[in-house]
Amino acid sequence: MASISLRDVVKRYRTGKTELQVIHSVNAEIAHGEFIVIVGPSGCGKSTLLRMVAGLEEISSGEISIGERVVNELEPAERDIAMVFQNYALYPHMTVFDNMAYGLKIKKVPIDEIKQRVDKAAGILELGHLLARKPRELSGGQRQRVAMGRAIVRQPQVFLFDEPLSNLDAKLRAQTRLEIQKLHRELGITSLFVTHDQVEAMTLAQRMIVMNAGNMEQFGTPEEVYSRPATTFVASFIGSPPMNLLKHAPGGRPGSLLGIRPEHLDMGTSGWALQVETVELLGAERLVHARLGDEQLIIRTHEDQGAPEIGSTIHVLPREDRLHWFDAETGKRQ
Amino acid sequence: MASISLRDVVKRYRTGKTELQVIHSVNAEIAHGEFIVIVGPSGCGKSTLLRMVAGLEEISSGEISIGERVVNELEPAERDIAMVFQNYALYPHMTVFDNMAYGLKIKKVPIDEIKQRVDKAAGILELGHLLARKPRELSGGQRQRVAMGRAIVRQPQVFLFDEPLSNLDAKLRAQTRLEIQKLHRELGITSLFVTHDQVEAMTLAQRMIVMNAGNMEQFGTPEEVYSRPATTFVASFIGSPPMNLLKHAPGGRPGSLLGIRPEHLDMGTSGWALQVETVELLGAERLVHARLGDEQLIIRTHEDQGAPEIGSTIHVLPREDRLHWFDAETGKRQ
Amino acid sequence: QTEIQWWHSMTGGLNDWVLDLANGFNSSQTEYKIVPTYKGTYDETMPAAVAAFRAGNAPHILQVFEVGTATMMAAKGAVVPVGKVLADAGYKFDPKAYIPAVVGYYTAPNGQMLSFPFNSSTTVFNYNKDLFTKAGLDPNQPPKTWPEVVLAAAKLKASGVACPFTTSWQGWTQLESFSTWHNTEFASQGNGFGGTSARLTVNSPLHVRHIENLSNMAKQGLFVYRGRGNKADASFYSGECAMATASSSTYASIKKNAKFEFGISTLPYYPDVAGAPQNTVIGGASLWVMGGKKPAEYKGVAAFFNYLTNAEIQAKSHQRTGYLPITLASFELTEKTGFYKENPGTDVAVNQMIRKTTDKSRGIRLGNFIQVRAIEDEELEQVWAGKKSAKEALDAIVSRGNEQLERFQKAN
Amino acid sequence: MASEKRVVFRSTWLPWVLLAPQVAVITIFFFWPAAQALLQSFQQSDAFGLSTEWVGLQNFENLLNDPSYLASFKITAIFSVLVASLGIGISLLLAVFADRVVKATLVYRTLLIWPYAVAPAVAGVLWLFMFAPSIGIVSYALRGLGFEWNHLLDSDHAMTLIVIAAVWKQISYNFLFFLAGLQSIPKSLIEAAAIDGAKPWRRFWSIQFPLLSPTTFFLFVINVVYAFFDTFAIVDAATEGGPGRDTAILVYKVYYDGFKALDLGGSAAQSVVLMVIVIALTIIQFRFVEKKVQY
Amino acid sequence: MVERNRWLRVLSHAVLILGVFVVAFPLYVTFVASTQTATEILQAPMSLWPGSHLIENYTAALQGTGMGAASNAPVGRMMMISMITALVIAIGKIAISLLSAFAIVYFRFPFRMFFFWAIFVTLMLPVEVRIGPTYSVVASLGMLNTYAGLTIPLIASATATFLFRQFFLTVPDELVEAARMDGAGPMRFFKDVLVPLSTTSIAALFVIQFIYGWNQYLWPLLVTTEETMYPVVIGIKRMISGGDAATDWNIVMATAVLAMIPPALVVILMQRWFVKGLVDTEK
Ligand SMILES: Nc1ncnc2c1ncn2[C@@H]1O[C@H](COP(=O)(O)OP(=O)(O)OP(=O)(O)O)[C@@H](O)[C@H]1O
Ligand SMILES: Nc1ncnc2c1ncn2[C@@H]1O[C@H](COP(=O)(O)OP(=O)(O)OP(=O)(O)O)[C@@H](O)[C@H]1O
Ligand SMILES: O=P(O)(O)OC[C@H](O)CO
Ligand SMILES: [Mg+2]
Ligand SMILES: [Mg+2]
Repeated sequence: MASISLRDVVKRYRTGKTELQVIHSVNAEIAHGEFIVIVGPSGCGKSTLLRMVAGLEEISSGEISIGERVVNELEPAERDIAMVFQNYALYPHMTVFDNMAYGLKIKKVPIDEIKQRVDKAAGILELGHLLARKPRELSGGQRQRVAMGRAIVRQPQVFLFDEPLSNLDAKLRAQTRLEIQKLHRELGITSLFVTHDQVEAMTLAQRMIVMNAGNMEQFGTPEEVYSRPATTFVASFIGSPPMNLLKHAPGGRPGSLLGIRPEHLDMGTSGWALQVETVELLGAERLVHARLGDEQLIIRTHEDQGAPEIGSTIHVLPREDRLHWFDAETGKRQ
Repeated sequence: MASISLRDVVKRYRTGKTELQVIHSVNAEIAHGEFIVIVGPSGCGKSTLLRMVAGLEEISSGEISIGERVVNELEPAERDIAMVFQNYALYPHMTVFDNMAYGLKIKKVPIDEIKQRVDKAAGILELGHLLARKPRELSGGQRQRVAMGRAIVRQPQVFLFDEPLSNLDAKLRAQTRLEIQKLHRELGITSLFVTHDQVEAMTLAQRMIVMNAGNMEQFGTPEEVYSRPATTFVASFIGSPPMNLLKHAPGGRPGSLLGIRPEHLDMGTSGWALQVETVELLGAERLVHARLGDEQLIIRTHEDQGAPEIGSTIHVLPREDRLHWFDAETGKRQ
Repeated sequence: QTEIQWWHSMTGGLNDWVLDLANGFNSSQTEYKIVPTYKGTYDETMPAAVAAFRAGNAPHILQVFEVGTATMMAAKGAVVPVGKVLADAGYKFDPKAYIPAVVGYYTAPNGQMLSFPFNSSTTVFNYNKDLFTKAGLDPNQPPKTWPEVVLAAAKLKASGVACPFTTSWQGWTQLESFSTWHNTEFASQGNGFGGTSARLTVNSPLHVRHIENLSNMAKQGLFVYRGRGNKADASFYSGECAMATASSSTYASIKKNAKFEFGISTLPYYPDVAGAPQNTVIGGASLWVMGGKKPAEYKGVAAFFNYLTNAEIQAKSHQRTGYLPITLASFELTEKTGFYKENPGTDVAVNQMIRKTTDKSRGIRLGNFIQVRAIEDEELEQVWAGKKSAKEALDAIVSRGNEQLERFQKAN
Repeated sequence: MASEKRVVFRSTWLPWVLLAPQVAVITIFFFWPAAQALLQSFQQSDAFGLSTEWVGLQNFENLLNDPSYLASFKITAIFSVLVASLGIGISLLLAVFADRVVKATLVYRTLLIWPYAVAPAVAGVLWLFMFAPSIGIVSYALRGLGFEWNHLLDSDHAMTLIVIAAVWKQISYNFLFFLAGLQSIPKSLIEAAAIDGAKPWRRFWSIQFPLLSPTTFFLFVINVVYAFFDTFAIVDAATEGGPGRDTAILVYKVYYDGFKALDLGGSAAQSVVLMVIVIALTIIQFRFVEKKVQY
Repeated sequence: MVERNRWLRVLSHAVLILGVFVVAFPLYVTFVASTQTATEILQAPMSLWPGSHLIENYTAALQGTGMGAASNAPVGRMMMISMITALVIAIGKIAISLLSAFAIVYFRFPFRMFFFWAIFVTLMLPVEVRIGPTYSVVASLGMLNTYAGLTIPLIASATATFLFRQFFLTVPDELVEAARMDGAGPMRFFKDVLVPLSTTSIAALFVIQFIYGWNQYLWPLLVTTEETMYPVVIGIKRMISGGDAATDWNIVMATAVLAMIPPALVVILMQRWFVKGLVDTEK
């Protein structure tokens, strides 16, 4: 277990003569045992940031420490970390046991202890009966568990996860999410978890880093991020369907954007008058896509409330305490 | 435009000496211009059913008609259908234009008309500026649109879709769903759409076929399927999180299962007493995983309601009008 | 115009020579056209022709090295005796006009000439006069006997020559020609002239003595082995080796490549052997006429051969290539023009061959001779490498070679 | 990847038409002649095929009784193993380092690929030329270093010479395959191993090398076949099987006996033996490749 | 790269440079020898600096006027024969293999696997092993001294068939289905989809087969009985160790360099596709 601190971390790629900065001065202090999720759209630099922590990419400037040590110059093996890759990166020619034991063998851990640690991890992950198989003989979910097992047996100070669930189907993903949570509760190892899926981020994170185009847009608990998004980017990225952002809302301020989440618009008989465009039923709830002037809005209602007719006019009332104001220029919260 | 009818459709695969029946006597009448979604878990036979309609698999017994014609013996090209594949199956070496035009070229449609039809389809799908590109130069969403375009230009009587959205990310998937709906409204072509994603099924379907292990479990509108699931399979497959199915619910009947959806359990001060196990925040709502005796339950609450503490006891009241009863043996609705 | 195919193995300047002959003939008349084709080395041309024959596509004329002679002779249905071709076309064939050792080799017991001697060579002794002078040897007194060769080699070595003596065609020069030169049988049945029941006799005490002698030279660095076939020739051209036994046909190349004065002398011999020196053995190749062709074509072949026997053309060929003159007339013509005086050593080959032959020196004509030659190479290499004694190697040559001879006897 | 297509076209005649050219060529130019060779192996005939005699297994018996033929097996085995293992080893080494070099890979690859274009017949000549005792540049240099090079009489030198020539000719081919194989190993596996604490040397042996094993095996078979058959031109040009018969590999002997010495029956019998070896090798490789395909 | 070890990078370059040196040295010697006179080459040690007879030697080689070259078939002519032969062999092999792989992968018919095996076995039956009978067949078909004789017997290809089969198996089934929906029949699919998709494999095979065709030696030696049909490899061999003439190494080496240029160009210019083809089809 260890804390992690990122201080003015910058990453530039040099391709030929041009230089591309993909991480812009990221600062973050992560405490012992925290579970941090890094979330953001594709290409925003999540993996790059994680790989700098892992030591797989050089740090262009700034400093990363794990525990008390500045690790900038350390080899990945010396950082005392373990990583779970998106495609699992299991060694295809080794059995599940050997995959998990490989790192320990290299460290020259006595074979008895290796056995015992692998068995324990396999027990936690319910892999006991699969130890003699090769990765190609496993299902996607099982492979994912082996990748986690490989990380666990190392008993590292830090866990790094790079979108480890994205190759699983929806059901398995939900289930594995719970397992990861349980695991973290049990082992309490500081973890960095990268995903571009906000649902994943919200459910897993103790605190989350929202990234966009190489910048850290917000760093906070899921509740904070959800209820007080720091920028319009965060506002529209977190929450599904996303927050409605209106330029010309009734009662809007010039130079500002008004944000209101779909579930904070209550249909009624008074309030803003909207034209209904389409209606989607999602099990227990309905999404009403509607138009206010030339702006598009989504309203989330409960299935009980009945579906408005397409083309009809409805009235919605925004909850006053749930309005968000952003600077129209910078996108910053006001 | 045409109706489709499936009469006692059966599919058996012969591998070596063993015979495997993967579709068990499916019957369905699909009207002109309907949008039908076939949904079910992996391996249940959705693709097989669709491919029999397409003419890509032989029909073992039974009859399929499109319009007035029995098509059992017709080649795919003669059935006047178009299909969108899961991996799009675009010809990688042809430009977008050529991909869309290929079928017409083979039919020896005059080049002027081909141009015009492709341009029109490209217009609808906003592909106009991409016509000269090769598929590898397109994003996932664009490829998907090309695959749709290839189907549209054919002006077929029937559209078949085999999980066309599963390779897209969540955001794009939602957006493309809307586009498909719009398209269907505009063109009004009878469509069969296969997916294993129930959200997709619910949002798109006018009527849906729920399949399980080669059997058609239910055929009805999304509302019907959601509010009156015909079997426990449908009950647990449709809706996320799934319906709670309890053997020993307070007030339960012997030999029956009681079904209640997570959103129809209201937290309060009286009712069933549950132990809270974990709580997940999903933006606007919370999922509370709790235990009733030795049965696991999920309750869905609004974020406003505050999070119950893990380990504490809460009380929930099931809504009486939302209880479902199933035969414990057959799983059929009672 | 009737085309006549001629497959040969002549490269370099010799190829030019072949072309000149063909062109000369072609422009001397209009009825026939000789088309010469290079088909690879001797041992590639013959199999190619054999395969072609089996497929019904043999050329009219085929150049076969002396080693293949017995095989060709045995193939009665495959070849037409040259004597017959000439006679049928009305040309007179007079054996007396030819150099005996040459024509004798290609003549059947009944006196009919089987193939046409074309480029006959024999073994000679080349030496580097400059190195001789440097070593304090008289450049005009080349060693005549093997003991003298050893002495000269020792002196050359002492003067810093890395390769005092080498040989090309080791089997041909050190066993075959060596045998006839010493009037000693190489194989029974008159070296195979008497029939296919001939067996090797190269493990005689004289042979053992010679190979032992060479083996000792090799051990002392006086004889340096430079490879099979004519590979060693290059070492002489380059001035690296001071003395070499080689084919007389090296003359043209030495003249072209050598940056030093060189001399040609007779093959060394052992003076204590009765009857030595006798005559050396023939090498090079002759032209065979293949069977199954049209009469008109044979006429053309005969006309071409007749053209080749012309004394002037013969003489020119001889002078140009270092191959032997085939008719006595051409030899005399060459002598008359003073060529031998101007080019000392060029007459050595003729002088070695022109003598009257004995039953033991007429030549060597054995079946499966190609394999026998290969066996000679393989076994002698073992001696030079010090892996076998001379006696062991020669015994092995006899026993392994005889197996080949038996097999040939059986098949024919 | 499946080894069968799920989707196939239906036609009773088209596949035959499609196969016809290939099948015609192999029947006329492979199987018919191979059958002839088989027939010849039971016959003895003179060079010109004028008299042919049925001898049954005589030719095979002769082979078995010929110590030099048996020796040739041993020589072939040594030669093939040397060529295959050195050829594979050296090109693997080069490929591993070329894989590490990010820049200039193209330059190295271009320079290393070049011998592939040289005909074996010419390759033998080139190396002979460089090692020729009198004019060879390499033998001269070796002499300068106090090493007396003599492949004409020293069997080990001769073997070394043909092995060098054969390996040299094959390095490019192996190199390309290895480089391609290395580049198709997912980078994340290497990274995972690095995080697991493996240093480059260890990573190579425990991750890259095992994952290359299909390529290595494939190349091993190809190289053995190459050493078995395609090298006769090299041997012919460089040593002619000498000194003695110490470099006379099987195919050289087939070629020599059948083509130069005109012993058709004996050569055909050797061909048959070689064909059997070939078919065995084919089966082994086929099995392996099929297995790998399902990987 | 995963680690930032500087000396490892230096070592990499060192090993590669050494490798390049060893691999390229014979070719350099060949080139140097082709710029000297025959006599200069014979003077051991030969100079390792290019001599001054480059143009002279190459002209001699090209025109066939050098002492070493055997006369009336100059290298230029032989190169053309080689070029035509190699092209026909490469293209022919690719064409018939594409067709047979297509048949084997995309159809079901009796003896399918038998034919596949039959083709596969030929992979390792080199000409040397059955040269006599093969020659007889060619001769009785009257194909001696023709391009047909030089090429057709070598045109069957197990390697290519196998490679194409492997590649076809990786082509997604959905593409066939899409084509069928579009109304394309088997040959239309073959022509419009399969062949265009196979271009990298085709390119890789073209390199391998072109070189195979170009480097043929024994077969042309047998089936050509006229010098006008000799390919260049024979031209080189014919200059060496024949008869009694000394080898003119300078001309031999010049010819060797000339003979190497076309295949080397093919390899080098197509190497990108070559490597890609090898990776894509996984051998
Ligand atoms: N080696 C490289 N050279 C140049 N640019 C690179 C390199 N690696 C990544 N990038 C760029 O850096 C940016 C961040 O990449 P990164 O992989 O960190 O994104 P990500 O957030 O993980 O995206 P995803 O969700 O798609 O995995 C991207 O724009 C990418 O194109
Ligand atoms: N060619 C075949 N031979 C034998 N069985 C087959 C074949 N094709 C499919 N099946 C079996 O038929 C069943 C139905 O397959 P199908 O592809 O229709 O499922 P699906 O519902 O489309 O599943 P998914 O969501 O995974 O695509 C599966 O159990 C499958 O294993
Ligand atoms: O080099 P040649 O032409 O004199 O021939 C040599 C003899 O054939 C050796 O057997
Ligand atoms: Mg990433
Ligand atoms: Mg499916």
